Amino acid sequence: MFFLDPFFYEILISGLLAGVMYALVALGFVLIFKASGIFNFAQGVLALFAALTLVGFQTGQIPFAHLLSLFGLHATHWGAGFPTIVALLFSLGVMVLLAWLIVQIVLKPLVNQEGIILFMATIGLAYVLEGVGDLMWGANVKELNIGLPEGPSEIILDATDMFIDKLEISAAIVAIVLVVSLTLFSQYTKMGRALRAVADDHQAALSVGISLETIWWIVWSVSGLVALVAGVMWGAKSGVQFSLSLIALKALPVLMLGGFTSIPGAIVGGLIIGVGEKLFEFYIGPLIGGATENWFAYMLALLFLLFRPQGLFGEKIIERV
Amino acid sequence: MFYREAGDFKTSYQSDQATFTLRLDKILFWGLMAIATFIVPFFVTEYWEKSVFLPFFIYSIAALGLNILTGYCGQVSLGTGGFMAVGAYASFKLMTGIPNLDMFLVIMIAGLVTALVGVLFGLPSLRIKGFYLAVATLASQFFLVWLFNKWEWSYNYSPTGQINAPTRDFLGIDVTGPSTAPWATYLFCLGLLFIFAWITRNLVRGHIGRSWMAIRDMDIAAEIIGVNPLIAKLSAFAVSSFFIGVAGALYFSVWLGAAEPTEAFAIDKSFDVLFMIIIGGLGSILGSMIGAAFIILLPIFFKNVLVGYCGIPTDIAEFTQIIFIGALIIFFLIKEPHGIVAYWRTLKEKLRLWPFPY
Amino acid sequence: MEEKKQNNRIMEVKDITLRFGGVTAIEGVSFDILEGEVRAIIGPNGAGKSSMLNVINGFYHPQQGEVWFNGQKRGAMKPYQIAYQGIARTFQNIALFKGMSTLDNIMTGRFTHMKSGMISQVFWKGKAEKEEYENREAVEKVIDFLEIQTIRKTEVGKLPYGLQKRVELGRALAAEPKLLLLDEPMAGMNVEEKEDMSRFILDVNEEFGTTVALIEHDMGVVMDIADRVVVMDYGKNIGDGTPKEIVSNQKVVDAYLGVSHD
Amino acid sequence: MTDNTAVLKEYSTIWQVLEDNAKKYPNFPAVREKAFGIWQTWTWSDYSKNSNNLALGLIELGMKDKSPVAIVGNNRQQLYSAMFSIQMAGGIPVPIYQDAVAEEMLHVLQHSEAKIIIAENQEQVDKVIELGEKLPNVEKILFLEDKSMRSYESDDIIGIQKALELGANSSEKTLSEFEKRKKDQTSETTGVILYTSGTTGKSKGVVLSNANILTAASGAISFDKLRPGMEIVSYLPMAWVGDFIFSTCMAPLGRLCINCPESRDTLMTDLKEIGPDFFFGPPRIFEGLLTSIMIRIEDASTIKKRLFHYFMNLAKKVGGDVLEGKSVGLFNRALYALGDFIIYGPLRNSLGMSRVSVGYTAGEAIGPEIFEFFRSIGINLKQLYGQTEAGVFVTMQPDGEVRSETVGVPAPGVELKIGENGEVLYRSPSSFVEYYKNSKSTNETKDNNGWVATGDAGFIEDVTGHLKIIDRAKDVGKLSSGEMFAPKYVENKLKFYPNILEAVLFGKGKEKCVAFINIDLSSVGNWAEKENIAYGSYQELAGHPQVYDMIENHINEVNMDVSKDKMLSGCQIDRFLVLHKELDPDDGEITRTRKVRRQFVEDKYSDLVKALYDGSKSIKTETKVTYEDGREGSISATLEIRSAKLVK
Repeated sequence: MFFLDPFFYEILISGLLAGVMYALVALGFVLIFKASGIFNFAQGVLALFAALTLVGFQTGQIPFAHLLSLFGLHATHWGAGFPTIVALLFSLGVMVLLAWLIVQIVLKPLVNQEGIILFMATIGLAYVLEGVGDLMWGANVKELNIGLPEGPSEIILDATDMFIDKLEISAAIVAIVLVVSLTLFSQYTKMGRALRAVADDHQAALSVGISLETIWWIVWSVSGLVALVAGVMWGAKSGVQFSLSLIALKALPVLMLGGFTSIPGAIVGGLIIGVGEKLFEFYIGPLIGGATENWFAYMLALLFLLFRPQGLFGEKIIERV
Repeated sequence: MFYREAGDFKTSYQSDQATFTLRLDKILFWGLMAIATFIVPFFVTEYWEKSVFLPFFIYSIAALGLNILTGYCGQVSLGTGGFMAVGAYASFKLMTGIPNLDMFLVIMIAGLVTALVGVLFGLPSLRIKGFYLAVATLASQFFLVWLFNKWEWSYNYSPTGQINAPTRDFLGIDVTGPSTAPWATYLFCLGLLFIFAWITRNLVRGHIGRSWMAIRDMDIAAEIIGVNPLIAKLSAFAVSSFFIGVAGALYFSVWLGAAEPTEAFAIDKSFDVLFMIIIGGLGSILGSMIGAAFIILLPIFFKNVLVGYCGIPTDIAEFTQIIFIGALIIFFLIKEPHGIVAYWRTLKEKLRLWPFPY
Repeated sequence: MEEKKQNNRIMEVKDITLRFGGVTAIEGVSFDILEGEVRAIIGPNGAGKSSMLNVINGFYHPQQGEVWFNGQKRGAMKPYQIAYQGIARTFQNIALFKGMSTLDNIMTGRFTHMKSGMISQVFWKGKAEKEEYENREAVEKVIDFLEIQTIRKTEVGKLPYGLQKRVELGRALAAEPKLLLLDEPMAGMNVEEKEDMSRFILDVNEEFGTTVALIEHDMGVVMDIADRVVVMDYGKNIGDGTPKEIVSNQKVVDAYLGVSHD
Repeated sequence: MTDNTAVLKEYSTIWQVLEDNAKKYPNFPAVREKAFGIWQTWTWSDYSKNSNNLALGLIELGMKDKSPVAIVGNNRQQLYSAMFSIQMAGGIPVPIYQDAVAEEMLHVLQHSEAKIIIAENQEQVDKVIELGEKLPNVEKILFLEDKSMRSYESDDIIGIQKALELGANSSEKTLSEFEKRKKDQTSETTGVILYTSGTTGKSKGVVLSNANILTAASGAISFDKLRPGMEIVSYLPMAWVGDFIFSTCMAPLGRLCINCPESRDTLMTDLKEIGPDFFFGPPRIFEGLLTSIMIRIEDASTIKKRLFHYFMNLAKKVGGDVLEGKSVGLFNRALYALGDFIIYGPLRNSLGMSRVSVGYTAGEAIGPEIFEFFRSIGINLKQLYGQTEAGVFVTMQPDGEVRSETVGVPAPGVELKIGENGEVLYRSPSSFVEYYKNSKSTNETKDNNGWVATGDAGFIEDVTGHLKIIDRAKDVGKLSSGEMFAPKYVENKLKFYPNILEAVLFGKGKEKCVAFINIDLSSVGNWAEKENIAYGSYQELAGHPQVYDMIENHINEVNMDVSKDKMLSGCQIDRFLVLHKELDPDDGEITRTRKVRRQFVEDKYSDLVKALYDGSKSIKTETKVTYEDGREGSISATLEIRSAKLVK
């Protein structure tokens, strides 16, 4: 029986840990979607951009160095980098600034447009951010180390004979902390409630006394923070490179599964996908050539949608005529 | 300014609903076609063929296909790359499996196969809408690319995993393989583009096209008029995939000659084609072609001007290009959701009214 | 008008109950529509009038009750199948195809009359082409009837409200329906536009013999154009009869003059 | 000059021309009508078939030989066809102005005793029904458009389709009766009775015989060398002699194709679509076109405006000469060709006049600037002088001899002379038979030798032989000083200003001249918008001091101009006011063809005229008006009176 298989638990756990990360990225989507009705396709690139910025600050890279060299400035680095914690704060600052720019340049002119138009606009945004990130910090693969423990966790290895990376555990812990605090924030603070109200009714939100722009800025900043954390975690695991932006695509099926408007849905969906794709790859993958992680999540979500279009936790759509 | 419409009156619905209702437009179009058919082939070089004309014709067909689905029927798809792969692999299997088959038939059958796959992946569109569907189509993109990577039968068990196009002909003239003449492939693809643009026009001017647009604009109202959403959406998926499959087949067999799924049919292709129709013009035949020309010519322009002329390093030029395209998408969505073709229409309207402003 | 009374029932709803979750929108409503009459459904906001139309044209499936059309009991049908049976409608909030011209909108209304296949469409030969021009002729008659020739090729999104309403009526008319459902055809119109619309509705009824069922708030209009009236309140049928009978019905008067429950 | 009576050897009635065309050119387009989105086209054979069927139908319905049948409606294929049908069936068509109110219609119907009325639509039928009792003669009404007519239908009110069916299945008896009636007709048979709009009194029925019509049409065709296949847009009232001659007579005789616009609102679009070869328009149409051109170009971008004005200046200099084929120098010719591509061509196109080879204006004097404008951009616009009694044409301008001050040389077959009192007289084979049932008027107008008095004063230029018209003969009078008073002459000069729609001059037997001015709402309104002048109503705008200033300037200029002519210098305007309402045919102030009813206006506004002469600075007045829906009301206003500069 498979549950006697020790690998099963190892895969289950690593699936769950990965799932937490998916949930984290998905949460960024849900926040923006709930507050502005925008399906932010650029979320992954946002994470890449955040990670690039962090590495840049850490290593004391000069932004746009490559571009500046055209004008005869050949320096690539400042004298020294910033300490990790400072770099983190600076990066967060950049993300907040970026959020403001996005709201002003992209979202404000598109207010009241159909969702699908906004969606396509975020695809455009993803391209811009990718180009700007590359131009600022260079396109080469960078290592990211913020001092989190690495290597197999000896305690678990000793106790259960399972091989689980410490980095994954700490990533999961950070993600869980963030997920919990965001959930609390959006459920129990006045601001959080205001944010949720916006999605339902722009007028109602305005009557709370916060301008729509501010609300958007806040959510985009928060999702910038989520992107930063996600970028750091993934970056630490596999280096900061373009493929990082694709993790966002992984979060999409999570959303379809969990529903675009549900925070618990994002979490549960993330875990299901995390575990599901690992198990599928382990048990079925070898039979059909492997590397099924690329599409498994999508196919699962797709099949699921056929039977429950609103997702696991989404509200039932009643079409008014 | 150039238009002289007085006396250009219509005495039948046939002429009132013709493709070119203005005499000058008609003359212009057929003039251009004559030049493209009878003069350009004598001068076309391999560089122009491979870098400009073939990509333009082939992407135009793909953009027409996506425009049918997205621009006319309102269903956003991000699976174009995957469907192009289906067309490409279907044509590969046909070319290697039935060596005597005429290339035109190969292309058409490849289109049919893709249409079937498209209908299959279009099924979720009945339950989900908007970006839910867009995301769902990503599934086809990833799944199909993975499939052609792993399914050895699809690439005839080639050890490299690559597919190569053998030499095949259209009515006795080689159009694939290493020994083709530029004018042959040029004319072959031009002809196909003409046919597909004409088919698109025929479809969108009749009741099937109107049922697509009705679903796009107001699906509930469409239903009470008698439009079956299942048939409307699936037919759009089928036709769209047919076009994209044809484009994929040409892309691999006539243009590139060789392909490998993770590179040639990656998700960027889906975005490229989507950008073509956004920038060119959603729901417009001319827009599809303008968009294709734009996205094809832009890198050439960047390469020649920024790299060749200004001496900017290739990577910086590439990044600038990415930013430019992204910014352009945002610009068009904000300023002119109907794309370049809307500017063209405005210009034409101005010329018609010249010298008056209204 | 008298002769209409002897006409067949074109539509009959029997004991319809419709619930959304816990909310009951319609409760045990029955009434009939006679062939060739103008039938009005009136009632305060939220009385379930629009839901009733949605039941008739198949958007909502009632939990209980029967719908009879042309003397036959109707099974579970999709709205588009019902369109083929000869029921057309307009909406309270205009539901035109915004990206299409007036002509194309009304041409789309002919959908049930167009049957050419995909192949014929692709090559625009034979049936597809012939059918297109034949239907254009029918559509032009509608355009002429509604006096909207000058906006024939204008995108409907750019038209003023009153004209959009007219185009929507045109789209429904183009289907040559046996039963035409109009959901507040005069909402938001000025007096002149209302007069025009009333005239069109009466003309449709008289010249094409189309049966009309409409929801309307303006009692004046209802009195003028309706042959018989159903009054609904809180999802129930509280009165049914000629306009004269209705205005003297105490229950109806109470519902209208009593506290409105918007 | 060709002999325009030669046509009578070939045909004796106008419907024979139609039948001949149907036989010789059955598949050529004859008449189009914009309906259901496209130009529905009838060939000559369709046209003839329809006319024959309707003729038979009319006989079936009891139409008597030689009886008048009324036709009322907009320009429609069926109505044109009905003209022929009535003639074929031995009757006399009596077209009626379609915008006539019921009372105006009453006179014509009573006077002509028409028993059958062919009406376009419900609107017209309603008018006839409204008259009800007063028309005991009317037996049948045929209508063209079914819309809203369902409840009207009876044995006496029937759709034209039914009449056509009756005709198609007519009995042997009817057929032989039809043949007999056709055979009985000669060129002396009455072809039509046209009721003049009449500036004074009740309108008179002008009887034109087939010979009149055929000679007039044949003369005009040869005069301007019209070719078969040319297109005309028929948009002027069918009851007007011009449209009758152009669309019903010249069209079959010259095998021109006539085109009926969809409605009045779509006229400009329809005109543009057709792009006619031959175009007739009264001066107000051209004024309207020019005003709309100027207004639209004002809103254009600077570059376009500059281009426009640059090339318009060039056109002013050389355009007329280019049109007449005179030499203007190679440079100017090249420049004009460029202008033709950039400005003139597009202008002509936007007016729908790209293909116009002959354009005519008549009815009123046209402003020289307007006239020259259209000629300078390459439209061969000419003037003609005519009247109903003449079968339109009295004089016409030949190509190459076009000037705005004169109205041309005698039309083919016309003899011209000036009477003792300065009145213009003519004689021609096309001049009318008589006024219907009104021998008194006939004798007043036409003498025993066939000379017809036009009622207009004018003279023939010595060198060129061109006729020049001054004014209505009876309006030309004397001031108390004995100087000549020609109001129309001055009014026309005023009306050439786009801001002035109408002007009425008084002064007969008085010491000085005074004037009423009507502003042109579209032009002045546009100007007001540019100047940021707010106004709530026509009345408010008309009374605005700045508007008064502007009008005063115009009047001063006209005074200057008038003073140059010794004979007429007494006609300068001393004092004027701007009327608070537009002169309106519904109020009887002007005719349907927009001619001022001078006496009526003078009586109606006698208080204003008095105030103009007694030196008061302003006057309070109350005026009765008729609204579009027929209701009556009154408006009151206080009008300012101003003095203009007189030139000694």
